[in-house]
Amino acid sequence: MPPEEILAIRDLQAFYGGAHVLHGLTASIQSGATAVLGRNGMGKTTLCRALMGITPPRTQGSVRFGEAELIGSPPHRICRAGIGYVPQGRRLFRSLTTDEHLRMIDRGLSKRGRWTIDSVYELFPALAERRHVSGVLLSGGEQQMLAIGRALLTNPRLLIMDEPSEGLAPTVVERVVETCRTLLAEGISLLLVEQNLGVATALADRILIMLTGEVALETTAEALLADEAVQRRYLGVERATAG
Amino acid sequence: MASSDGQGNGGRAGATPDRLPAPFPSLAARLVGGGRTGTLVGLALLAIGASWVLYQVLQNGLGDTGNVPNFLIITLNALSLAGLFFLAASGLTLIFGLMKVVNMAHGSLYLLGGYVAWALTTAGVNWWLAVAVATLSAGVVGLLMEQAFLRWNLGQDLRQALITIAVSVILADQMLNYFGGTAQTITPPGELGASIGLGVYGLAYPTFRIFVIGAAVVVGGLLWLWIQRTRFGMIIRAGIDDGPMTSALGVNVPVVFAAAFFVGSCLAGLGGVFGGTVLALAPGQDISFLTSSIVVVIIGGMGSLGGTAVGALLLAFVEAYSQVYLPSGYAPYSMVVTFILVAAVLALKPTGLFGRAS
Amino acid sequence: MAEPIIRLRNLSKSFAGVHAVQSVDLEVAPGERRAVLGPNGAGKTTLFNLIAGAELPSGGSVELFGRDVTYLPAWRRTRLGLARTFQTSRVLAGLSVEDNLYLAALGAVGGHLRLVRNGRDRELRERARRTAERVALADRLGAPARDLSHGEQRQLEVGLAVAAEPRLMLLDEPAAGLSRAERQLLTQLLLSFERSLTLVIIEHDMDVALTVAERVTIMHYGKIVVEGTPAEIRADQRVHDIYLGRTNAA
Amino acid sequence: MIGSYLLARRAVLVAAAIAVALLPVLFSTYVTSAIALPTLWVGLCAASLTFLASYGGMVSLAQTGLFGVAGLLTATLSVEAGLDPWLAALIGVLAATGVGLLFGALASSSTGTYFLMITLALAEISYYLFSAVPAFGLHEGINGVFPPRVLGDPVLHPTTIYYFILALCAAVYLFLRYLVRTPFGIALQGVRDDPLRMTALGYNVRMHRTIAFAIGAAIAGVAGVLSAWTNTRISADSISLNVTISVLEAAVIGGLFRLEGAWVGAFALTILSIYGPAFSDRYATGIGAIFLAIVLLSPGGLVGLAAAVDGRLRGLLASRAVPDAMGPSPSPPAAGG
Repeated sequence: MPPEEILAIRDLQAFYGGAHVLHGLTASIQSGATAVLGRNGMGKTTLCRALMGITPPRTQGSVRFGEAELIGSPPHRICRAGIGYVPQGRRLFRSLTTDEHLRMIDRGLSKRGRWTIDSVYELFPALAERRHVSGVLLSGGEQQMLAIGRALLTNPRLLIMDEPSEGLAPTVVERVVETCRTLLAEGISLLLVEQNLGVATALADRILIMLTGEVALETTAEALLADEAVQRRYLGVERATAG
Repeated sequence: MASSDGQGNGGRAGATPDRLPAPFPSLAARLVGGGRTGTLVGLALLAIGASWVLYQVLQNGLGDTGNVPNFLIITLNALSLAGLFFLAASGLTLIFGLMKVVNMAHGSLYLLGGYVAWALTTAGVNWWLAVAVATLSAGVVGLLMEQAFLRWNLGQDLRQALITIAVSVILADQMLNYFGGTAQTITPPGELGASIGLGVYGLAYPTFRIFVIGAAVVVGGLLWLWIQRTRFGMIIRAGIDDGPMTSALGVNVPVVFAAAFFVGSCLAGLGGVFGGTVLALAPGQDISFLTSSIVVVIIGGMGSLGGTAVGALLLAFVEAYSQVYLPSGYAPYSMVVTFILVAAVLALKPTGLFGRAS
Repeated sequence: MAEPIIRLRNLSKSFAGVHAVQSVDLEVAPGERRAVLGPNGAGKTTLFNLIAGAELPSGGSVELFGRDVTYLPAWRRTRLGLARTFQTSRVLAGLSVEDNLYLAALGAVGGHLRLVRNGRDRELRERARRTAERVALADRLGAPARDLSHGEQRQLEVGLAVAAEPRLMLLDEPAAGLSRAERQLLTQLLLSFERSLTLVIIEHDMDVALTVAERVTIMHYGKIVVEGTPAEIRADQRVHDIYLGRTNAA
Repeated sequence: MIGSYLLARRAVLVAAAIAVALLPVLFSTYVTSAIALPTLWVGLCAASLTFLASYGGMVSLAQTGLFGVAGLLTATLSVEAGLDPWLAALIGVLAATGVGLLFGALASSSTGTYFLMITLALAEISYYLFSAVPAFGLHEGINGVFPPRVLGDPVLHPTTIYYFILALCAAVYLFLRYLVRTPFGIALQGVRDDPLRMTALGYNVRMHRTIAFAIGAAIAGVAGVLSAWTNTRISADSISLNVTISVLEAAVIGGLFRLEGAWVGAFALTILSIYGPAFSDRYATGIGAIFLAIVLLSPGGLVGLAAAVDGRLRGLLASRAVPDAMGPSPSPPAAGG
């Protein structure tokens, strides 16, 4: 399947009160996998929230997802338009069990595509065993599976994942990467926001690097892996300007 | 909100959460060390009160001439009062838990429900039908208020409280107009209007008050099932935990808010029907029940159904027992005991017994 | 070595089962410039909250200026000579810039309940105006803080710490949301502090952090992983791995 | 254009000031005792709420409870115990301040609507306590609570007491205006804006809020004494929640964020409740509707509205004046406007 543009971000501005966090970010996200890399505080999570319609931040500019304009739409419309969200820190509901996290998803959404409660449990058998456990008592890896699972139940065409590897042990990160590969093979596009260079380059060939609210560099996984200086400058403990 | 929420994003998406009560442990909580010691102090206060009541009850023996028969009646009175408090307060706490709105018109909806049922039964409508219509009309008025005024002011909690106060002023005056200033009582249906033998000490007790206790238990149980077992209940709990994330999963949160506001208002109306049957309907009852509901949730903790039940029981028992069992001559000071109850909770656990810091 | 300004012993904090800070031992010497770095969720802000008294620790102890302050309320620690800034600007929105800085100066010296103005207030106002000059807000003295731009609010946020004339200053991401020019101004300000002041800074902008700091502490998953000079830190493979996400073992 | 507007504006203000200063001379005894006196003491009680709300961020519904403590004690002590009215009043106000300290200590860890709820609960508990305890005699009310003889009869000869209360209101107003510029007052505004930041700056936030609450209680207590004196009686109705809501209405209608709004709102409310019934039995609905409209449309209340209209008018007139701006520049805004 040849890549096509799935998300067209044009001059996206985001503000928290008076703080201007995204400074006219423009990017074209193709179907398949794209990774956004950058250090903390560069606006990556703000980008996810802005795309998902969550306020704050306040946003301006344009984000087109197929026919739909996302800026100005509330999150539930954006979700219904076909975008799934796996937030940073998982954000499970502390009053809901594993099973309830899945059952609360609207039937209309879970019936519109391939993903059903059963198929999510098939994908993550570990969750099925713990279906009556409160979501917040799951292990870190299980929590991540649940966060992915409930997003899948909305049957998205594009999945926005904000630091899915954060706080997970290496073997678990490996499983998350495998899961993402499965989803890509199913035809779901991924927008992966990461600090983990390994995860990002393992999944995505197209890489965007963010620096203070803008895309500072568009590159490929291969090129980034080959250039240690760029890695340190944008991602590591190194000054970005003085060199 | 989750601590991971938008961390480290420049600007204001901070990791420093806005938790006012937590960083400022109350003086009393610090004196007794809060936590477990606070619980012990609370339990000790309760134990002292309970032993005093027991002593009063048992000092003249268990016989017919002793204090036990009276005690049983007072206890049933306390239970039916707790039932009323619970019915009135559960709607308030549901609305607050989800929307962070303190509905100061809650007492007006209570009174409205009562008056509608009174008007209907007086006109000869079947009592059960009148209950249903009264409950729904309180719900509809609450929903209209939410849609007309509150929806636009989400997050401005003080403004919302003032709006609901204004609405309660208007409703109170309109009810005075339509239903007059004299106290009215709803006549219970024939099957509930009599008294029922208790089978001990030859005591009888109004059937309707027993019915109120039962109704509170049933309504509480249904609410619990609704919140714990249905998809809508799951969405409500999710919305309380993390509204934006719930929305990002395709849930139209404003619609959920409206539905919850409707249900909460219905509960106020239902409470009014029972209150109007057991007690009376009169101008001022709106404020009185608003205050009771608020005291219940201050004690039990905002947004917790179990806390509301415990708060209703504590308040009703303290009110009923202190009027009878305070040393002779001190009965008029029974409100002091209520004050001590509220003050102790505020000093030891400002968020209420089962409340959690947001 | 002189008595450390900050000494943390086996300090821990957990929220609902999440160990935000785990068994941290840390010493900061008088006059030091220390940066605390690490990825998101490393526990840096929680560490600040524990030092400043905004949170009570689950275990361990906090000593400031040679005194155990583990259970001392935040406002008392300020009176000992501690000042902090917040990651999100917390300026007093309804008060003027001058009043903001005046309150910061007054807070550190006491007399908060005074119902008369006296000579001391003149000194404190003078100090407030001097501080405003240092943080480039001298021409905004009368403006309510809510009317300031984001950058100016960040300057005022730092000013609130400066005006208290503390012995120890904790800065939590002071450069967050600032433009490049504003970041340079901030760096200059931080470099201008006298040595009687000890500085601990959390900052993701390496241009700011590595210019100011003499020693760097790297946190990861609530623990201190490495401590050293900026050059040592840059050369440390573990740090490189953490920042590129190559080690995830908690 | 703008010059004549400013002149007219100043004329209105001066006329209002003269009307207030010479009210007993210019108007009938009825106007003085039935409109002016209630306006002054309701305004004073509302001012205690406005002070707490605008400078302390605490919207309290306990003000009438505290008002009741002072009014009741004064009435009981002077009527039943035959105490000198001044001494009775002093004890009443001190008691209200003490209860205010207690209430403030209990409520000061909460903010926003939770604070509103807690103060409502405390006020209602005090109300029921006062109504139930026979010693307070609230059930039938305490009659014959006359002010000190030197102030005269509040109904038949209200001139002296009018000036006394007017002076008291002016003193409280000036005191509060002064207070908010003292170290205590500025810090209180800091606490209003961000308690956590103030803690980090070295302030004991709870104590600050508690003391401010006690100051508000003292002012409400004075209003309570004045209410008992001017009505020559106090009863359960004087301290019920209806009165609490009236005071809140006065504060909000006048403008919850400006001290002078308290008296403006009290005046509007007094006029509405005296002349409203002549137009409609449902004047309370009208007051509720005005209250609702103010909350929804003009959070600054009447005073805020007037200031906005004034600003708009001046802007409009000034921009019209631009063509002949060669002449003398418009005079600066009237002092005290």
